[in-house]
Amino acid sequence: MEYFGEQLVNGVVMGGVYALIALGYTLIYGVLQFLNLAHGELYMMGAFFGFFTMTALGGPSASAVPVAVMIGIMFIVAMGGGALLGVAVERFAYRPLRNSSRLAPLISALGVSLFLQNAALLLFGARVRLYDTGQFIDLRSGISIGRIRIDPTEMMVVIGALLLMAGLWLMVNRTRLGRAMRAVAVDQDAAVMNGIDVDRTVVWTFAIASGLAGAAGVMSGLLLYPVDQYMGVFAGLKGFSAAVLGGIGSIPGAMLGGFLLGITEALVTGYLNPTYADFIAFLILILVLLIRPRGILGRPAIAKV
Amino acid sequence: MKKRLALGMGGLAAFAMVASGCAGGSTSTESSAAAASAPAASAAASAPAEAPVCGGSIAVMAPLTGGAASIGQEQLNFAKLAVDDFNAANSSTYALVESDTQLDAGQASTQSTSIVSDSAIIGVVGPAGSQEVSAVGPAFSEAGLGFVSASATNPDLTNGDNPTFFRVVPTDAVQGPTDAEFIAGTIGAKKVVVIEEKTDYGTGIAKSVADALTAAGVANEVIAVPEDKKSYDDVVSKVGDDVDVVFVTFQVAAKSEQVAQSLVKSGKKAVVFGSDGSFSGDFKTGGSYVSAFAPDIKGIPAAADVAQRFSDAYGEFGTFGPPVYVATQSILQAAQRACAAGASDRAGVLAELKNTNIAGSILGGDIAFDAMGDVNGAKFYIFKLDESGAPQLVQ
Amino acid sequence: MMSGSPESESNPTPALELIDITKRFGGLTSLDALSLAVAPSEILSVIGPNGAGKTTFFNVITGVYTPDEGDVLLFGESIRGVDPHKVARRGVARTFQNVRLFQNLTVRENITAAMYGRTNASLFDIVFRTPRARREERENEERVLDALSFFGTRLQGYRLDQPAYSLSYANRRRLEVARAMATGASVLLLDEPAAGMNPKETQEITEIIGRLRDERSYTIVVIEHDMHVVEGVSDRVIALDHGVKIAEGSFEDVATHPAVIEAYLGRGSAARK
Amino acid sequence: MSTTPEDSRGIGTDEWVAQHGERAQRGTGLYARIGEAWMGLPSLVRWGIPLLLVVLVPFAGSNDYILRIGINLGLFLLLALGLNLVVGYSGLLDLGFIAFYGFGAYAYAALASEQFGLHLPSLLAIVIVVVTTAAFGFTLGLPSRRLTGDYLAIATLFFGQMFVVLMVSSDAVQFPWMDEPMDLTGGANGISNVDQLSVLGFTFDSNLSYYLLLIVLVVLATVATKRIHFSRHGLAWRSLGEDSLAAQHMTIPTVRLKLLAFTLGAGIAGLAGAIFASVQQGVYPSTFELPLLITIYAAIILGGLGSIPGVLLGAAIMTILPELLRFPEYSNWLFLVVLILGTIMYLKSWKLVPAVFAGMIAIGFIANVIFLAIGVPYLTTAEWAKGPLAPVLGSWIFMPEERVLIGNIAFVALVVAVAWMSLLTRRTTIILLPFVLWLAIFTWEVRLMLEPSITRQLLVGALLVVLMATRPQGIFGKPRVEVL
Repeated sequence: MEYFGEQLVNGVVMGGVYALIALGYTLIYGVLQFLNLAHGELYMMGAFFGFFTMTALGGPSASAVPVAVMIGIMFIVAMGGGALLGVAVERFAYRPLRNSSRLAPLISALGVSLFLQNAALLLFGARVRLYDTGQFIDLRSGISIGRIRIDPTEMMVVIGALLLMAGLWLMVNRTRLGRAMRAVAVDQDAAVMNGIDVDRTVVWTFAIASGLAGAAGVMSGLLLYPVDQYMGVFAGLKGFSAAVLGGIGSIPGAMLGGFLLGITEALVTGYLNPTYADFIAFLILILVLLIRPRGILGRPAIAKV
Repeated sequence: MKKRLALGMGGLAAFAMVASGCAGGSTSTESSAAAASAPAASAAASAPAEAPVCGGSIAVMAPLTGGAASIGQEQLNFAKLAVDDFNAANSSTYALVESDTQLDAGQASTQSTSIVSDSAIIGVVGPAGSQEVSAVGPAFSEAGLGFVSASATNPDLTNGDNPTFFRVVPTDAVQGPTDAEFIAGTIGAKKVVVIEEKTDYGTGIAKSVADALTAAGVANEVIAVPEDKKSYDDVVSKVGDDVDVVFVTFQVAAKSEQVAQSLVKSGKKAVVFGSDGSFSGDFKTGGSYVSAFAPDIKGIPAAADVAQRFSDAYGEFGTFGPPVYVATQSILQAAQRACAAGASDRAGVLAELKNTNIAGSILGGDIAFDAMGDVNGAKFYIFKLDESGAPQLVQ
Repeated sequence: MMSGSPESESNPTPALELIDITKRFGGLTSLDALSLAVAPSEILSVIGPNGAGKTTFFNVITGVYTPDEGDVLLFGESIRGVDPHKVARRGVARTFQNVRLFQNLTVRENITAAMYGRTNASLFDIVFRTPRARREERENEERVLDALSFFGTRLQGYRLDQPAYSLSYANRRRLEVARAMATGASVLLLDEPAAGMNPKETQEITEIIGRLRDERSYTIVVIEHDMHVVEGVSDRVIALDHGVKIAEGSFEDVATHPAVIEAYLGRGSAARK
Repeated sequence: MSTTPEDSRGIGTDEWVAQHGERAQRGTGLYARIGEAWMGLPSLVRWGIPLLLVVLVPFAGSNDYILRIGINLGLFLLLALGLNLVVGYSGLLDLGFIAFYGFGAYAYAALASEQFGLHLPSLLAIVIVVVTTAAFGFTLGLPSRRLTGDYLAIATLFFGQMFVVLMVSSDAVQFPWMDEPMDLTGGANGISNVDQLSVLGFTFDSNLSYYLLLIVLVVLATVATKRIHFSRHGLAWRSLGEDSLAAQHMTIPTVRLKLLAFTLGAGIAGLAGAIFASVQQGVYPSTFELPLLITIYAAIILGGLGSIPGVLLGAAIMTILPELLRFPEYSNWLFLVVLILGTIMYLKSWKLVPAVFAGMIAIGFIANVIFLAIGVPYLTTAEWAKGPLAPVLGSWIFMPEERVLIGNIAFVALVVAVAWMSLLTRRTTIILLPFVLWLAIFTWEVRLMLEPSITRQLLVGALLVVLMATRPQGIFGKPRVEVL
C-alpha cells in the first residue's frame, strides 16, 4: 500500500506538469478550435528563460537574493518571456491563416516548432543544462507519511498547478476578457458584431496560454533538473494527450487529464514495465476516445442536420 | 519599362551571384565549419609531388540537430579542434564537412551516399550510433572509404561485415565485464538494478553488464526505460531498500544525476553507477561511480592543453567528445602518411588507417587498431565521485 | 394541371408510409406516434412552427435516426433503422435545410458523386479503364446533363466546371435538387427548397417541384414555410406541432384549421394577453 | 409553363459573380502567362517532359547521392500519393500513417533477413507485406467510424506513437509458451542485413535499379490516382471529405469508403516501406518517428491538398530542399535569392527596389565605420573573406572577433525586427527595410554560416511558416471553402 502511495505521488506530481501544459492547449483550442502544436516549444523556452534568470541571479549555489525571491523572479521572467513569444508566434504564423483550411496552421505550427528548437540550439548551445534544485532547496525536507515523501518542489508543482488552474477558470468565467474569449469561441463573427475585438482577445489567449507554458517550463526544470532544446516535443505530446483525455476545451478536463496521465504512467512503471508506460497510456487514451469521443469532460458535439 | 525591368533583374542576379560567391568563399577558409575546398584536395590527390601541402575533406557524421544534438555538437567541435590543431602543426589544408544524421539510421544511410559521391572526402569520422554504423556500412565498404566512430560500441559491428570500419573506443563487451567485476568485487554489491535506456547504446551495455553480473553471481534486475522518459522518481520507487547499486546506461549524464538525486531524496542506500555515457560534469552526486574508457582527460598531461582550449572555445564537455578528437587525428595522420607516400586517395588513407599508431593520445594510452578495426588494449577505468562531484580514479 | 387526390387513385401500396413513429431525445418527444402515407407521385407538404419535428421527420425516414417506436415503409418494405446510404439506394433522396453541397466539388462532380449507388465500376475497372468503366462514364455524363436540363441553362455551360461554393444561393438550392435526382431515387424529400429565395425564384422552384411530379413521376415530400409554395405545389398538406399531426388535408383545409392557426399564432396571442 | 428558366435569367450579374473566382485565379503577369501556356500543352507532353528529365537523370553525369535522393523522393511520392487518398480526398486526418510505412518495412525485414532465418522470395514477401499492412490499415481505420476531425487525428497519432514504442521495446518479448524471451524487432538496434529485392532472377542491388523501379511505381501510382480522381470512387471519397453526412444521403457508403481509403493508403505505404527496407538493407525504429510524419504532411499540404501535381511538387520540395540546404554553398545562394526576390515581390515597384538596396549597401558601410569607431575587435578580411570582392565585402560586413556572441545578438535583433515590422504600416516598413536586409545578411555571414546544420533546420522551419502564410491553400491548391 505504501508503494502504491509512493507511485501515486509520483504520478500526481508529474501529472501537475502535464496539466499545466494541457491548460495551454485547451485554452487555445477552446477559443480557436485549433491545435497549437508549437506549445511545447514555448514550454522549452520558458524552462531556458528560468534557467538563465537563475544563472544571472548568481546561479543555484550562490544566489544574490533569497531563494523564494529568486524562484519568484524565475517564474515572472519565464511567464513573461513565454507570453511575448506566444503572442509573436500568433501574430506571425497563425493570424494570416485564421480563415484558411484547418491543416494550414498545423504545418505552420510545425515550422514554428522547428524554428524555435533550432533558434534555441543556435543561441543557447547544445549542452544540456541542469537546474540543480538540490543546491538551493533541501529535497529531504517536506512532508513524509510513512515512506511516502513529498519534497518542497513536488508540493510547489502540485499546488502551483492547482492555483493556476483555479485562476484560469476564474478568469474565463468571471472577467470581461473571459467573456470575450467565450464569445469568440462560439462565433467569431457574432463576437465582432457585439463589439468584441477578436484580435485582441486572441492575442490575450495566446499570451495567457504561453505564459502558462513558461511556468510549466520552470516547474519542470525545478522538478526534473535537465533542460534541453528538444524537451518540448515530448512534453508537448504529453500535455496535448492530457488535454484530449480530459476533453479538449475544458479547463477542469485538462487538469483531470494531466493527473490521470501522470498517474497512469507512474502505475504502469511501478507495476509493469516503464517501456510500456507510453504504450498503455496511449492505449487508454484511444479507448477513452472511442467511448467518449470528446474526452472525459468534453461536451458532446451537436450534430446539426 | 520592360527594358528597365530586365536591367534591374540582371543587376540583381549579378549582385546575388557575386555576393553569394564571396560569401561562399568566406566559408571555405573557415577550415572547421566550412565545405571542402575540392580543387585543393583533388590537386593534392593528383599531383602530390608538386604540391607538398596535403589536404582533403573529412566528413563528420553526427547528430548535429535533433534530440541528441548535445552529443553531436560536442563531437563536431572536437573534430574541428583536431583539424585546426593538425593543420596548424603540419601546415596542411584538411577541411571538415558536416553531415547531420540526427542519430537516424535512415538519414545516415542517405548521407553515406552523399559522402561517397564527394570524391574530395578521404575519410569519415563517425557515425555516432551503432545502428547508424550498420546502415552506412555497405556504402562505405563498397567505396573503400575508411570511417572511424568515436561512440558506436556494439560489439557486433566489428564482426567482419564492415571491413572499413574502425573505432577508438572499447566495445560493450569490454565495459560490461569491467563494471560488473567492480560492482561485484570492490563494491561488494549483493543486489543490483540495471536501468536500461532503450537506445542502441543503452541496450547493448545493459545486456553486457547484466550478463556479467549474473555470471558473477550478483542478483540483478533490468528495468528498461524509454529514451524520452522525463521523470525517474517512479523508476526509483521500484528500487528496493536492499539494492546496493543502480547501474544506469543513459547517453545524457543529466539523467544519471536525476536518478542519483531521486535516490538521495527517497533515502535509499543504493548508489548510482553510470556507464561511460554518464562521464560528464553534469553527473555529480557524491558517492556515485562512473566508468570511462579513458582516465579523466583533464588529468592527462597530453590532454590538459586540448581540454583547456576546448573549454575556452566551446565550453563544458562530456564523454562523447574527446574520442572524436582521437578519431579525427587517426584519419588526419593516415591521410598525411598517404599523402607523403603519394597515395592520398581513399584507398591510400584506408590502408594507412590500419597502421594507425597515435602515441600518447589524449585518451591516455596509445591508439592502434586490431585486424577487425577495434582499438587495441581497450580498457575501462572506474571513478568514484567525491562530495564536490569531481571524479577520483579508483580503478 | 393538378393530379387528383391520392385516395382517388387506385394504387394500394403507398410510396412512403409511417406507422406510429415515435422519436424521443432524452426527455423531449420530437415525433409522437406519427402516422401518414404518401401515394406515388403525390406531393405532400409538411408545415408547422419551428421545433415541430419536421426535420426529425426527414431524419427518421432517411435513416439518420432510428425511431424509438413504429415503422417506416418504402413501397411496403420496412426501412426502419436502415443506414442512410442504403435508404438512398432504395430510392429516397433529400435536400437539406441549410444546403449541404460538396462545396469544393464542381457542379458536374456534385451530381456525378450522387450516382455512386447506381454505378458499379470497381477500383480495378477504374484504374485499368475497362469497357465497363468507360461505359459508365458515358452514362454518367448523360445523366448529369439530363438532371441539369431540368433547370434550364442555369447550371450548364461554363458553370458545370465551377466549384459549388461559387454558385449563387438559388443555384445552390437548384443544384441540391439536381443532386438528389441523380441518386436515381423515386422519392424526394425537400427541406425548405425555397428558403432564402426571392419571389421570382420562389415562383420558379414551385413550378419545378410540380414538373418533377408531372414529368418524372417523383413522389415528393416538402417541408416549407413559404405558404405560396405550399399552396402552389401541394396535393395534400399535413401540419405538425410538437411532433403530433394536428391537421391533414388540402391546403385550404389545413390553412384554416383552428389547431394550425393556434399552433402558429395562438400561443403568441395568448402570451400577449 | 409560360416562363422557362431561360426567360427568367435576368441580367448576368449571377454569371459575373460566378466567374469571379475563375478570373481571380487566372491572374496576370509573366508567371500566369507561362502557366497558361504550359497548361495549353497536351497532357501527354505536360507529364512526359518531366518524366523524361527524371529518367535521364542517372544517365547525365549523376552519382549515387543524387540517385539516393531520387529514391527517397520516389518513396516519398508513393507515401504522399497514398496519404492523399486518406487525407486529401477523404478528409480523414490520419496521423498514424507513418506506422504503416514502418510496419511494411519491419514486415519485409522480418520476412527477408536473418532475424527469423526467413528469406522469402521478394515477390511473395512483398505480397504478404502489402496485404498485412493493408489489413493493419483497415484495423486502424475502424475508429474512424466513430471519431471525426481532430479526434480521429489524435487517436491515429497515438497509434503511430505506439508503433514506435512497440518496435523499440519488442526485443525481449516473453511469450508464455517459451522459455526465453524472444527478439522480435531488434529493439533499438533494428534489423540489419535485410535482403535486397530480387524479382525473376534480377536482383536490385544498385541505387540505379531502385531509382528506375521507383520511377515505374510512381508513374503507375500517379496514373492510377489520376484515374481515380474523377471516377466514382474518387468522387465518393472527395464528397465524404467535404460533407460525410450529405454524402451518406447521396447513396455513398461512407463507412466502407473510409475503411477502403485507410486500407488502400496503408497498402501503398506498406509497399513503400518494403522497398525502403530493401534499399537500406535494414530497418531502424528511429526512422519512423514524428519528423517523418511531419515531412510527409508538409509535402501534401505545401503542394496543395488533393491536387496530384501539388502532391508531387510538395514531396519534391520536402525531399530536395533540406538536402540542398546541407551544402553551405547552395544555402548561401538560396538565402540571398529568397531575400532579394522576396524584397522585390514585397516592394512591387521598380523605383523602390534600387533605393532599398542602395540603402542596404550604404547601411553596411556606415555600420562598419561605427563598429570600428567604438573599437569592437574584429577579424581581418584575410581571415574570413575570399574572392575578388573580398576587400569590399570586408568593409561592408563587419566581422567581429566575438562572432558567436555578436552573431547571437544580431539573430535575436533580426527576429525581433521582422516580427515588429509586421505590425507597422507599409511606409514605415519600407523605410526600415534596408536596415533589416543588412541585418539579415550580417547575421547570416557572422553567425549562421558557422552552423550550417542548425541553419538548415532554421531555414526549413521559417520556410514552412512563410509558405503557409503566403499561400495557405498550398502551391497548386485551389482556394477552398471549409464547412465545420
